[in-house]
Amino acid sequence: MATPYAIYGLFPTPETAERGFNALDRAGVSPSRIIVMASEPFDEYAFSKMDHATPMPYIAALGGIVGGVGGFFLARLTQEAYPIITGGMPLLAAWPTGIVTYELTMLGAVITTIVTLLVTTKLPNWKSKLYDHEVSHGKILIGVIEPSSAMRAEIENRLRGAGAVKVKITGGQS
Amino acid sequence: MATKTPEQITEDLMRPMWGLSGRYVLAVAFLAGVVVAALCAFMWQVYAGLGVSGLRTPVFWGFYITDFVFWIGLSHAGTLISAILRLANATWRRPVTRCAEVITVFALSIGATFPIIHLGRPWLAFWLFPYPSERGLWPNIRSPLLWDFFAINTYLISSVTFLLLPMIPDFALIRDRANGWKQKVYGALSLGWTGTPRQWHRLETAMHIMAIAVIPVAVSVHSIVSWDFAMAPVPMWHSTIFAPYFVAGAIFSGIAALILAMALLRKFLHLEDYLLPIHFENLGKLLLVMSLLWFYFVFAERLTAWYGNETGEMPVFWTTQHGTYAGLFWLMVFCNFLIPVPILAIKKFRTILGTALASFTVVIGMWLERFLIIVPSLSHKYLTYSWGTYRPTWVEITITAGTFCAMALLYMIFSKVVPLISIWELKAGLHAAPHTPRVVVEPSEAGAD
Amino acid sequence: MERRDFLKISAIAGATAALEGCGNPDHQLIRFVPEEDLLPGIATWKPSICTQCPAGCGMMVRVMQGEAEVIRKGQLGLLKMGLAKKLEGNPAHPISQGKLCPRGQAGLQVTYHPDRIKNPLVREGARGSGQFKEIGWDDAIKQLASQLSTLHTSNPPGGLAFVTGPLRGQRKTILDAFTTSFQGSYAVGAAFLDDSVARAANGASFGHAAPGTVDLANSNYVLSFGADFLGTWNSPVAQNVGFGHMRKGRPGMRGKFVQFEPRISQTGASADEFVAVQPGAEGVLALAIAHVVIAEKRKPLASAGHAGSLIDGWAQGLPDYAPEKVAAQTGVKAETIARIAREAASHDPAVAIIGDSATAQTNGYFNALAVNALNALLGSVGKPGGILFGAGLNAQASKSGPASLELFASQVSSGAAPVKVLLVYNANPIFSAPTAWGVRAALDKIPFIASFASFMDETALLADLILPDSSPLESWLDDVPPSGSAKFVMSVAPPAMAPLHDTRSAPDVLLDVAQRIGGDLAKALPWKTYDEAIQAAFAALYKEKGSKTAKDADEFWSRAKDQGGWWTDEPSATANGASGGRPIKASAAQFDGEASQYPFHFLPFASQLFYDGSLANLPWMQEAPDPLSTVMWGTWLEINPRTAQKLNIQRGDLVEVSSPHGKLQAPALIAPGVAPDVVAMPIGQGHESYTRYASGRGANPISILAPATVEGTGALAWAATRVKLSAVGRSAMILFGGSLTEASPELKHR
Amino acid sequence: MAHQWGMVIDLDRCTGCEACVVACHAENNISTVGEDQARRSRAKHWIRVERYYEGEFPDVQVKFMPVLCQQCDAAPCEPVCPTFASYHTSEGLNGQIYNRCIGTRYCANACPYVVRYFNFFNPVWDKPLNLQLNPDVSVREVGVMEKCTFCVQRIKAGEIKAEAEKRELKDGEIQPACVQSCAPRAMVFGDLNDPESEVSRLANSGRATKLLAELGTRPKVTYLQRDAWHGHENA
Repeated sequence: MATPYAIYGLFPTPETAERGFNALDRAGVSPSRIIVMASEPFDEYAFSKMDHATPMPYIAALGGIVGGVGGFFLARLTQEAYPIITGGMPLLAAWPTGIVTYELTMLGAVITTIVTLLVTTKLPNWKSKLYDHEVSHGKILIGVIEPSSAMRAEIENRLRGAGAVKVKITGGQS
Repeated sequence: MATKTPEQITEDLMRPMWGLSGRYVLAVAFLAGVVVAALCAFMWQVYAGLGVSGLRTPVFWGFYITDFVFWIGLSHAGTLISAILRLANATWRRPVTRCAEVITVFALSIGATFPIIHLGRPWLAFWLFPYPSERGLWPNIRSPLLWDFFAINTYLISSVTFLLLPMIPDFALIRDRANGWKQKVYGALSLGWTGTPRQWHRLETAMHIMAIAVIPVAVSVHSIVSWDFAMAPVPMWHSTIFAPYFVAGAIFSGIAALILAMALLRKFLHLEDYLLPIHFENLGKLLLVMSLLWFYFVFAERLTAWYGNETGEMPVFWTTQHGTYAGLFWLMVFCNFLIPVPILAIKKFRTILGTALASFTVVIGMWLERFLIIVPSLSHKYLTYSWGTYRPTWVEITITAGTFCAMALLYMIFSKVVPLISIWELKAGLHAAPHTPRVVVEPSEAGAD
Repeated sequence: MERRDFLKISAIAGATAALEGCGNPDHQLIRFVPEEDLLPGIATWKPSICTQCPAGCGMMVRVMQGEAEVIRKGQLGLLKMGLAKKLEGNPAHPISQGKLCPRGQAGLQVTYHPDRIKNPLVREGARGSGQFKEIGWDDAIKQLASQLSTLHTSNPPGGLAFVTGPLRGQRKTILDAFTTSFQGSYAVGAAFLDDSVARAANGASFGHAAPGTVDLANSNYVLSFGADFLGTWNSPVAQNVGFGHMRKGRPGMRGKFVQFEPRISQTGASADEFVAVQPGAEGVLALAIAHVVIAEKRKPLASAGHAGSLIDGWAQGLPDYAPEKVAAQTGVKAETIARIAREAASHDPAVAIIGDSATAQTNGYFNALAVNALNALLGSVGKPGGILFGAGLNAQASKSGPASLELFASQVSSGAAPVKVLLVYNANPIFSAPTAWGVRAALDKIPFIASFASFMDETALLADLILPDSSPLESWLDDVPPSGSAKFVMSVAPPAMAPLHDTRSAPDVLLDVAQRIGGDLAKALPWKTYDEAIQAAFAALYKEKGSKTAKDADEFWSRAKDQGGWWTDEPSATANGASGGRPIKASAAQFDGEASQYPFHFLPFASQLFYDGSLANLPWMQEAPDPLSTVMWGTWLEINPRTAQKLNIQRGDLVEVSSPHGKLQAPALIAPGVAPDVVAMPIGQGHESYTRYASGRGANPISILAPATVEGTGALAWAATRVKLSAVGRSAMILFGGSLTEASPELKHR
Repeated sequence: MAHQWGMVIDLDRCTGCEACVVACHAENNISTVGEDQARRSRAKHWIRVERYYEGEFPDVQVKFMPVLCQQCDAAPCEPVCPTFASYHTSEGLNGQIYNRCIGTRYCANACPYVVRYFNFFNPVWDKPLNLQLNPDVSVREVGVMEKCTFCVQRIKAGEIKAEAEKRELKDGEIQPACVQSCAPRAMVFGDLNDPESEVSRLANSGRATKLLAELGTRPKVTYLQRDAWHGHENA
């Protein structure tokens, strides 16, 4: 897909970015349409508060359990696959089975964490998309996707007003 | 450093990645030379047979397993330390974590090769992997070597991802600065990172979970390495203290390696403004604690053996006290305790140079410790008739030297690929602590409408 | 036959030629038509006789089909043939009783040795240069025959001489025929482990000129004076079997074994009581024991009979040998002597054995007589649990007794014996005689030397013509062992396998030569091949003794072949027929070398693995650790710890051992089992030339021995040399066991 | 009931003659490693005769003790092998499957008796010494651990023979090479599950001890301690 139609401003500092964000908010742009991009996490600013909640820890725990169960059965089945002569002792060696189970539990947790991360952040995504190199030079990008042509001018003004050094319009009709 | 703007930071930290100095090329060439020599030595061993090593009856494990334990131990530098510091949210960690995690990944990869290098028939190493084979036989779960396989496996995967995840934003930075093929490569590596709040939040959560997961994994890894020995009824091996003893030793050598690496990076990559005395100071204190802890473990182990006075164990004990291996033993005590403790305990010695020096001796001492755990016991088993001795050959020495050079080489190459200090984390560290919401006054609003 | 073979071979050669180019060199070799049909993988056991030492153990050879590279009619090729795979004792054989010592089992490697002489050789370069040319058997035998027939026509007394190993059975008959026909002589090649002293003494004491058989199995108390009877002395396998039985074979009864010697031998290691005795004082010690027995009236003085009468002062109850009197001389406490005497006298049957160093002193003959007297006093001669002499053996007492190598050498060198042709068979005199005997010089004076050696040893190097003997497993064998069993034993064995190389059995060659020379010699040796000779001997034996099982001589012969020989119980002879001989006074052992200048007794001993050195060429023997020292692939010098400390010698130091007759170097082994004034060294290493495995390895203690002889016999007194030591450097000694010795701090602190 | 093969070694009979050592080499195709390798203590003797000196001259005592794989019931070498190369057979032997061995040498380290020997190089037999090889026993390649098998090839041959003849194995019918060669009959081999067998009888006799019993490896080789001489009083 081509870059989406969007208007955005590039702000030099988090403070100005914050203003721009609030301005759009006040202009009644629905938060879901507002986009923010920065080269560092500005946890303490309102504009980066969005999308905070995530069930990732629980998913990871679930993955751990899955891995553990897998580990246990791997250990168990491999021992039953070649039943050695244990001289009356149980065929399944408890401690080693425990160790394998443990290691695979942790592995499961780790892997699910990564997968969840990639899935929830829609990474990897190499397709061309809304982005501006200025971001990685310290600018903070605040903008709106698919603004109604009515709002367009106002958004532009508000972004400028908030202190955007540059306002750009990408993709779509212009 | 506070004087630096985010932009400068990015520039500084990326600078090492651009351009090659003659010195750098020379160093790489030398290291690569040694590594190649080691590879040849290994090839020769595979071709001629393990007999070209110094191994013999009854000392069936020597340099190779020493190196194995040493490198696995070293790998505890990074992931464990950085994970602990992350959880503790120690702000001074920010410049340290990545060089630490890099050590982990490389040391672990190097260490993991030794169980294969030391095999009598290395071309069959894959028989250790649990897969449904044409031989209708799965590996023996009872063997500590299998536990090693699983533990190292898990540890390697987690620490590699632990290293890679926080790199993604930095890859994005590089992508936007580089051009040509580099842009393409880093574009790919950055997975199309844009830096939306969602991405930042997920990344941080993921890192948090990883940090929690990786600590017990690291502990388990070195416990299991210690069980390779403790599970065998060999004098002075068959001991319950081994697991914590090894883990402590691992962290000990890990921190030492980290300090050493940082000191070198600081010098050669001119990171004086980022790796500050305070970092060495703090890590130095940590090293001091570990040194004392290490000595405590050695003392406890020796005391129990001496007091127990078992006929089987005493020959091993005495050979390390004033027998064949006494020289090495006391050298080890020097390197791990007598030298580092004063340096690290006295504040005015706890300089960058001082800590680096202490770390250097510790690294040597810890290698010796592993050697002294393995060889004296094997050469003094229960039946005095079959006592033996052990001398390494050029093959083992070359391969061992090769791995040290490989470590340095990988590090140097890596320094050209990735900024060795996490740029975004450093920047994030600049502005005030999180969760203190700011109120931004908006004059323009006042006069609206 | 020739033609058919040829056709087959060429046909197969053609076929394999078609298969060629597969890269496998085997495909370049032609395949011979198998002469025997064997089932692959199925083992057959064939009887044979062990020739690794003179004990004459019967053994079984495990033969299985295999594929060997062999030369047939000068053509190299592959042959499917029966190959010997393992040697074990022959359970039916009275001597080995199903067992075999390490040396015997290594006999396999004689046959398969890579450095065997594979075909006849004639000397090309100067003598000793080692340059030989391969020749065919016909030429080789022609050469020997012509040399001999020219000699035969002129026939000067002593023109022909043999140097051989111990000879028995038909081999002896053949050599005797040669020596009588040529008025020649022969000498024993082995100066070491030569039992002539024991034979002479037993002859004098009991009228049996034989080593005698010790019935350990039924003995209750064993006194051994220096005899390494569990290692190399006499008939070790039989004695080991007996020893085991003495120890634990009889419920509720365990015999005691006391060993008297200056150094704990492998045998001494198994003793219940080891008593250190001064070298050469064994006879005195024996008489001291006898003194106590007599004085305490535990045995009647007279029971010693003639054996006792040979000892001066026996009739008076040996007044000069009271324990107190001899304690100093023997180095044994008086009370120890008395206690042992009482124990021995009160535990019938008790037996005394003497051998090795005790008989290799200048007074060895006296020592032997003394022990014989003690035996007689203890009433153990010819009794179960005592020392036995088979009656049939006297038949084997030689007509022309072998001369000692020393005598031979001196006569040749002085020209007293104008030896023109020397035949060396089963012997390596250069190695096994002291340099001082000048054997080398003597051989140089002999115009023509022919050797039957299988390996290029020091003596074979000097030969003008080498007619390589087939290995024992490839040859017909027979033997009449003089001891090891109370039974009369006559062993026979067909070849266990076909020859690998172009070799021939020496007796066959000699018979062939005899035929070519003709005359009285041909008449005396009417047989075409050696097996005919053996068969003849068995026919004679059948005539003489008859048989319960076999109905005629042929069946007797075939049965004998199948079971490895023929044996029968003999009424074991008691002391008889012995008479004459004047009472002998105790003579102190003489030692060559001034005690002040040469402070140590030098005690060479037969190696458990190399015997007298003739087995040093076998890799199994080289790599097997010596039982006491655990040394492999080398030699060593045993020094008492305190002595070593005094001389500041560490284990592994290279020590120079010098006697008045030469010096050698050997690594020091600090051995707790050797007396402070004695240094001991094993025989076997130190070969200048003896295949890739033995050449140039270690040193040969025999070379520095003094040319002393045992009074009353011509035997070498090999324990009569004194030496001095000096550390000259370090050397690598390979120990299999205890590679950290008691000297290490690890043990100090235990 | 399956056989449990065991051995008894009577140290009162053993004379340290080394016949067992050579017999083992001949039976089991154990290669000689040569002087250089022997110096590096890589000689392979599946059975060795250990020698211990005690005391000072002249009051010296020497003790011989043949040591071979003790075929432990609780063998430390077995669980540590990652590829089941060393494992427990149904007849109680510590089996060693050469083809499975990848040469970790863990088993050899775990073995307290040091009776496992490693092939540091490929074995060589200077031609024609190779003709002495026993076709019933496989030759081990470089990088493989090897050890005493109680001459399993002889055990199997004996069992097959007995089965073919439709009869029970007789006690003492099967003899490993070392036992066969032992002249003083210090070694006895047999079935420990058969209470009547000589080996069972001796293994339960008064002088019976196990080597390093305190390690709890439960060896199937029993040593009968050297006995003392008790004469009778009137001495």
